Amino acid sequence: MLTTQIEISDQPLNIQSCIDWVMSPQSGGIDVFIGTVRDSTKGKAVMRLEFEAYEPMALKEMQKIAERAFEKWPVQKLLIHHRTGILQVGEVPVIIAISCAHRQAAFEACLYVIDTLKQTVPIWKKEIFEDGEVWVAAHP
Amino acid sequence: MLTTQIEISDQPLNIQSCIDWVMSPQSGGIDVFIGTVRDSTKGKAVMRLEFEAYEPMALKEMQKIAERAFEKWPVQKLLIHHRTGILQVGEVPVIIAISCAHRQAAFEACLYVIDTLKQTVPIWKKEIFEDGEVWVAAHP
Amino acid sequence: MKVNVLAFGIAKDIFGSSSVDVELPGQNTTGSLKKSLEERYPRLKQLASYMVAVNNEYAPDQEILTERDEIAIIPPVSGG
Amino acid sequence: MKVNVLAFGIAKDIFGSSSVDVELPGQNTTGSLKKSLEERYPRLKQLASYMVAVNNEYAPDQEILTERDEIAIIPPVSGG
Repeated sequence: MLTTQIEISDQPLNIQSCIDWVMSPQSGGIDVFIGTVRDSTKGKAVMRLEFEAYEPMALKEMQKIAERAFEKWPVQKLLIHHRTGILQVGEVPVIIAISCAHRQAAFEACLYVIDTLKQTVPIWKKEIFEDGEVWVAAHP
Repeated sequence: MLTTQIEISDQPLNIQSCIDWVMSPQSGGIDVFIGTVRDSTKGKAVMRLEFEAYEPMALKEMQKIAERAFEKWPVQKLLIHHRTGILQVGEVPVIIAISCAHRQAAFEACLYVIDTLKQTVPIWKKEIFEDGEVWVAAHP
Repeated sequence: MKVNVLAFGIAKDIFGSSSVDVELPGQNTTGSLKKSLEERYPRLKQLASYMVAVNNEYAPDQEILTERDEIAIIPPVSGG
Repeated sequence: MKVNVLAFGIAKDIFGSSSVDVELPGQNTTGSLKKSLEERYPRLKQLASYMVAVNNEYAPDQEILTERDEIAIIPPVSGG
């Protein structure tokens, strides 16, 4: 049985099918994190976001995160889908779904995956404002 | 704007519509907990579960949990749907979905809601085995 | 005073009914209701614990009951 | 030795291209590649930080490069 599904796609992510994929008769709890594009950052209106990925390396780094999560918690199935390209406010750049026999592990593993993804996976986000654009976190 | 949605229903829960309800242009992160019926408990095969609720009180207790979550974390929208009746293995007894500007709060609030729900909300679960049935947690 | 008591989960099995009438001979409190019920249904005492709810709120043993209250026996909950 | 370097995010803007060729005059290491790039593109030094990836793995400054390696400049990531 495949226990990990990692994808990068420029198409809208399908939340329901992600959740369906991690469900199993052995799991008692699923935690799902869904990132969404906010309409503002630091009080400034955001028009849209643009995500760029170094795909082969990003997939490899996500795979490492997944393996680490399986080592640290009794995870049953783990899914990470990340979107690239232009996203409007309200759209979903990332879905992480994790099933476990018990809920505490699912929560901890899911928070670990999103926190680590934001630190190590080579994906970049550009915020587009009415009067300009900026690569997030690029400058001190 | 309504920021809380609490429901008890004997019909299958709709995960996607729960998530859609908590999404908003102000939210940056959504955490969702989905309970599912496991096929076994303490090594014994479970045929199905039966959930019974003291509905008016259960709704009131869930409302209290939601209010407490809003006090403790910067929650934007919070949804709790709980199912009653007979559920087969793999079906979903509970969905909790919480949107926040930032993810950490969404995770903490969601774990708080499910943990507290399991302690205080008057809903009961009967496990049906091949050779009998038992109300969960009734006896020491 | 006579009160009507709702039962859920295993309490419904123990009472053999989803509600029972209970005559309270002494004090009209939650505590004396529990005592009366435990005499009539000894299996109640074998539960891990149980609470009484009065008008949809968990009630302490000293709570005074009236005939108009909605009273319910709440065995250990197991939702979610 | 000449290496080809991929650029992403703000590094692509700084290089004005999604890849550049770099002649390494001295040591064939990640560290000397960074030094060469910073001389040619001073804006690189204004970044909060940046890493070099060699064959899809983050590489330390001492890593030896070859012409066949896939080399990429990784500015601060911001996915999720």
